[in-house]
Amino acid sequence: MSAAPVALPGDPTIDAVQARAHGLTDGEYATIEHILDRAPTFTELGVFSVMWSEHCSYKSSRKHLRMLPMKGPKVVGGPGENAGAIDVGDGWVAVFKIESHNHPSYVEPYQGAATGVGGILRDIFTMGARPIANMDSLKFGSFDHPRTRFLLGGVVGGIGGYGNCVGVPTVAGEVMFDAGYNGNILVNAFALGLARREDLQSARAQGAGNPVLYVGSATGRDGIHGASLLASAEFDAESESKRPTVQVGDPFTEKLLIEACLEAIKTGAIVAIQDMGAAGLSSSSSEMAGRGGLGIELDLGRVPLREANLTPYEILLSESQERMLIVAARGREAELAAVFEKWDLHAVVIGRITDDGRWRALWKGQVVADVPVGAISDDAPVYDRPMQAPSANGATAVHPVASVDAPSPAAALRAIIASPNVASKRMVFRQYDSLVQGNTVMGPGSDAAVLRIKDSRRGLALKVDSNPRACALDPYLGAIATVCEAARNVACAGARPAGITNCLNYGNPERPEIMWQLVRGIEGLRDAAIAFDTPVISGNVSLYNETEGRAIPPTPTIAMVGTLDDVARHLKQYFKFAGDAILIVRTAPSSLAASEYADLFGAHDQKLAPIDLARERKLIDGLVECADRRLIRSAHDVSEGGLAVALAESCFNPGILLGAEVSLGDSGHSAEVLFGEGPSTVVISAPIENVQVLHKIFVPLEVVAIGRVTTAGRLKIDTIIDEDVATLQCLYEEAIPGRLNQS
Amino acid sequence: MRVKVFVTPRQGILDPQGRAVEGSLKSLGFKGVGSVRVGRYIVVDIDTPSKAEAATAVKQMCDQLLANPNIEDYRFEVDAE
Amino acid sequence: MRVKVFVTPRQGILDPQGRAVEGSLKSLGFKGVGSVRVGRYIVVDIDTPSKAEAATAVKQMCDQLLANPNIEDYRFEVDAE
Amino acid sequence: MKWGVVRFPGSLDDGDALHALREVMGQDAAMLWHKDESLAGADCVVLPGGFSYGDYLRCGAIARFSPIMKSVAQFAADGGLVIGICNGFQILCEAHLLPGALMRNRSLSFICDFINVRVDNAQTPFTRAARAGEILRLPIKHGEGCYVAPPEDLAQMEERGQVLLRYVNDAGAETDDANPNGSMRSIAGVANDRFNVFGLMPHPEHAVEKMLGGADGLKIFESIIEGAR
Ligand SMILES: Nc1ncnc2c1ncn2[C@@H]1O[C@H](COP(=O)(O)OP(=O)(O)O)[C@@H](O)[C@H]1O
Ligand SMILES: [Mg+2]
Repeated sequence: MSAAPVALPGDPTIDAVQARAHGLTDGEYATIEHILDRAPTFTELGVFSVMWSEHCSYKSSRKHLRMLPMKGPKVVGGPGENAGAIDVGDGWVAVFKIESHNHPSYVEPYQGAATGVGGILRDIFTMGARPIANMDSLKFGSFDHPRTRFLLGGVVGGIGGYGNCVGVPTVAGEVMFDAGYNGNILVNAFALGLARREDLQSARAQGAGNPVLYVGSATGRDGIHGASLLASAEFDAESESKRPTVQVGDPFTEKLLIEACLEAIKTGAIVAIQDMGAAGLSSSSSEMAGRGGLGIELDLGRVPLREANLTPYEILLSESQERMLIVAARGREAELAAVFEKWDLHAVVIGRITDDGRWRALWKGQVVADVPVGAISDDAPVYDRPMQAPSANGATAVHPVASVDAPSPAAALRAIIASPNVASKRMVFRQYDSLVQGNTVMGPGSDAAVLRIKDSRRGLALKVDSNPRACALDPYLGAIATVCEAARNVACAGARPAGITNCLNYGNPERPEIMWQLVRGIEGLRDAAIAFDTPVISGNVSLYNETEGRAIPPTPTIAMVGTLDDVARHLKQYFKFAGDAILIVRTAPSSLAASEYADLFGAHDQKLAPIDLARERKLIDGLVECADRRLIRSAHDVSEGGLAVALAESCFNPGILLGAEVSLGDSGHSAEVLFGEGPSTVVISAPIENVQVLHKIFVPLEVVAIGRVTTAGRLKIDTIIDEDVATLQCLYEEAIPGRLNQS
Repeated sequence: MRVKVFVTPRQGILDPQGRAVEGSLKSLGFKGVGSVRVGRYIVVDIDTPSKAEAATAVKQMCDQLLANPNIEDYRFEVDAE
Repeated sequence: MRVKVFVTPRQGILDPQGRAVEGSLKSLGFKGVGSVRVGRYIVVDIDTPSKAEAATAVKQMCDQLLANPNIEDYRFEVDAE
Repeated sequence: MKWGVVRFPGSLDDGDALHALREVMGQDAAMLWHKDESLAGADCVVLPGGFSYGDYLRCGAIARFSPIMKSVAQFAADGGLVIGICNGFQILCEAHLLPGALMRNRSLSFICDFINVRVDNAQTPFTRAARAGEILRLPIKHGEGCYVAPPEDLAQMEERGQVLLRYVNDAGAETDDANPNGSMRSIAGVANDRFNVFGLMPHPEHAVEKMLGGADGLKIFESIIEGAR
């Protein structure tokens, strides 16, 4: 059958103007007319508009994402599916992905962040993997910006509210405050799941005649045009008015969905399964059919509705949460229905797979949409947008120059350790259940989180990082530095970096300098990922992060997952035994560029030093070997705040009060050495007798024995710093709560 | 004055809590139960000369703090006490 | 019928939410704010022949589910619709 | 002895309780489904942590009406051992199998952390493996763990020794700082007046393996096992 679809009573007339109102360019609209060889119906136009939106089609980034290394000996599944997977041994695969929910979280912080967590979790269990860990990467405006407190409270509340209630521990993350995000915060949510290799699910429809099942919450008007308008247009007063019905998350239903879907998968009656994320029913149905090179027919009248009188247009575009679409093996519907009923969920047959390659929607017996599947799922336009490096070596950030009277090292240390970007984020992660499921060997607080894999000796380490300051100075080197930090954090836990997922947060790609930032960022990610043999198995691109024409700093967020063959050999960042030697391992002398010190006190040095990826790789390999051979007792990566802060943090062992006595030599008293943040430095502690072999392991890197762990409970650096560890820890812990309480 | 504020999930916005209570009431065997909405009931004692002033104050309180304009509606009653 | 149920923290039982709201209202600069109590507002649509029957049903709902007798008081209004 | 761990919709730590009992302690433990009425011959029933029914309305208020709770109530009336952890504690209070109620934390925010509790009555089936006054380091993770009860009830509970666990500092003292959620009299765990039903906010099942941060939780389960011998 292919009667031209009918217009519905009340449908507006469709033309280029209407298309523009839907965010489609005249060129895109012409293409649609060409594909269909007629004007689309209002319903079809709606579907094209969301499916061809930046958010769903990646039309600005797709061409460039192809350069990322996505394959590798340990990669399973991967491109095409919802997320890739990494073989972590003993028949287990890890599925992980990170996704942005920036704009929704700015509009409605609690629900925006909560539904961000819900969405990424569905991406994981739709693959047949049980979600076992979450991470969150958060960027807010400057701490004193009037909206920051409200947004921080709402976002953290939402992430905890959802994650805690579905029973997935939030084990790591990051928080940064920077004026660059005053009008456009970033909320990137990461989830990781484990599956037996043979249980991995596909989102590729098969078998014409197979029924299509709808499971989960009923459909309401939630977030209609959320994807296309919110995530694909700059955020301004106008889009405020277009604000869709806010999506409200229902973590309880999500928990039922997780259990029911994983149980349903075990029956073997599921052919393909996909969550209804952005562009809801439209994307899930067309993508599953598209992957299978088949067609699909939906009877919208059968879709469970939350309110009466939704139109086909609304049903297809709704982004109501906690919904899944399943292609079942014909004749086994009842079997599946029974599983869902057990969990008080209802599986409803709303359509079937066809072999005619059409994506067709019926409403009251009439065809209201009928387009080639590929047209919406694959053939969205791909743009090669012009790019242009801004003048002045690409620096988009203006940093103050060195302040006239730089503070004493001790004063600088106290100031930096108490600045919100460096200080403890306990106030945040204390609100997250980091223990549920009983795998958390190391939760929030050390460089990376460490999870054990039950019924095996193996473990995973994970951390998410970003470095917008460095990316603002140089989007290419900044992206490399970010990957290096993520890898370092994981290696400091003793794990071998195994795979990457990334979220690329940038401004308006229609501006050549932003497009340039994006592409340079992807190139940096590519080069670093290749250097570490860490394929990029999944990711997400968030563009148009701008307010009133001001773009956020380029922010590629990198989540690294590493593996431990023996989780008992993991490392934490804390010194353990008085008398141990303290060493630093360095790939290059550190600089103040893009440092917290520069932000607080200014610095001349505003050019990132080049990064030698071979040496970075050596540092990672060395750390992993040290952990594996049990040669060192702690390892801590030097990041925000520099070496002095890293030394202090290494003293903050929750179990025992320790100190450090360090000598850096006269050359080591410069702000560069004490507070510089890049390139890579790691602080390790080890039994004296192991120091010699450590030097060998890290050749050709610079390894310097700088001191001893002491019982004194003081941090001493030559004669320039002599601070009480407990006092420093108090500054570190109280900074954020303190500043939040003083109103 | 005593002001009573009634905050309810906006029409069309998902109310998981209401749905849960609805389900529970039904399974408890209550007949004829239709939709259930769960909101907040906030009682504010405020010392103002006139009802009118109390009303203006409370409206501001609701817009700024007591209700979430994205997902909730509110109404209030001022009764002198 | 539409029944409105008002659940409030029992007098003497601490109401951290109420105190928090009270604090924020004051720090927002609202004058004359006294004590604030935060409770639940539950709207139940119920199909019963008479108001009286609705009332009996709702009383049971409150005793069994909607309120916790240890810490909460409730009252309700039935308005025909 | 046989253990039964009840799984409600929204239970989260059910699997962790089962893991602790079976894998770590080698016990004979089974998962029980909330829609069933059978307790499968369990000698001790565990109501696990989590967000049963999303904690909607009030924590535990809806789960309390699950079919299996009838059997649990009967089992308790017959003297059977019941332990409710976190959400399980809330369910037991809502079901009136334990006195008092659990309200929003004083801070109004969810708290996940390791804390100290002091064993104030070591003569019970749930604490006999511990010394009176012994301090256990256990994790808490809840948003509504503030224990409240009418003063007269409290007085009576204290008299009868129904308060088994209190939040304390490292020195074993009840202080405001050491009370994470504002619970009356720093109460972290209480038993009924027959001492066969016990509810606590901390998670002993999450403190049974050194590698995961401590093993003090074993004391609670060992007590129950000891009593059964
Ligand atoms: N939003 C968050 N959620 C969970 N954990 C967080 C969050 N922010 C920071 N943390 C934790 O606090 C510690 C310090 O974070 P961060 O400064 O980003 O570490 P690093 O500098 O090593 O990357 C880490 O253990 C991290 O996981
Ligand atoms: Mg680090």
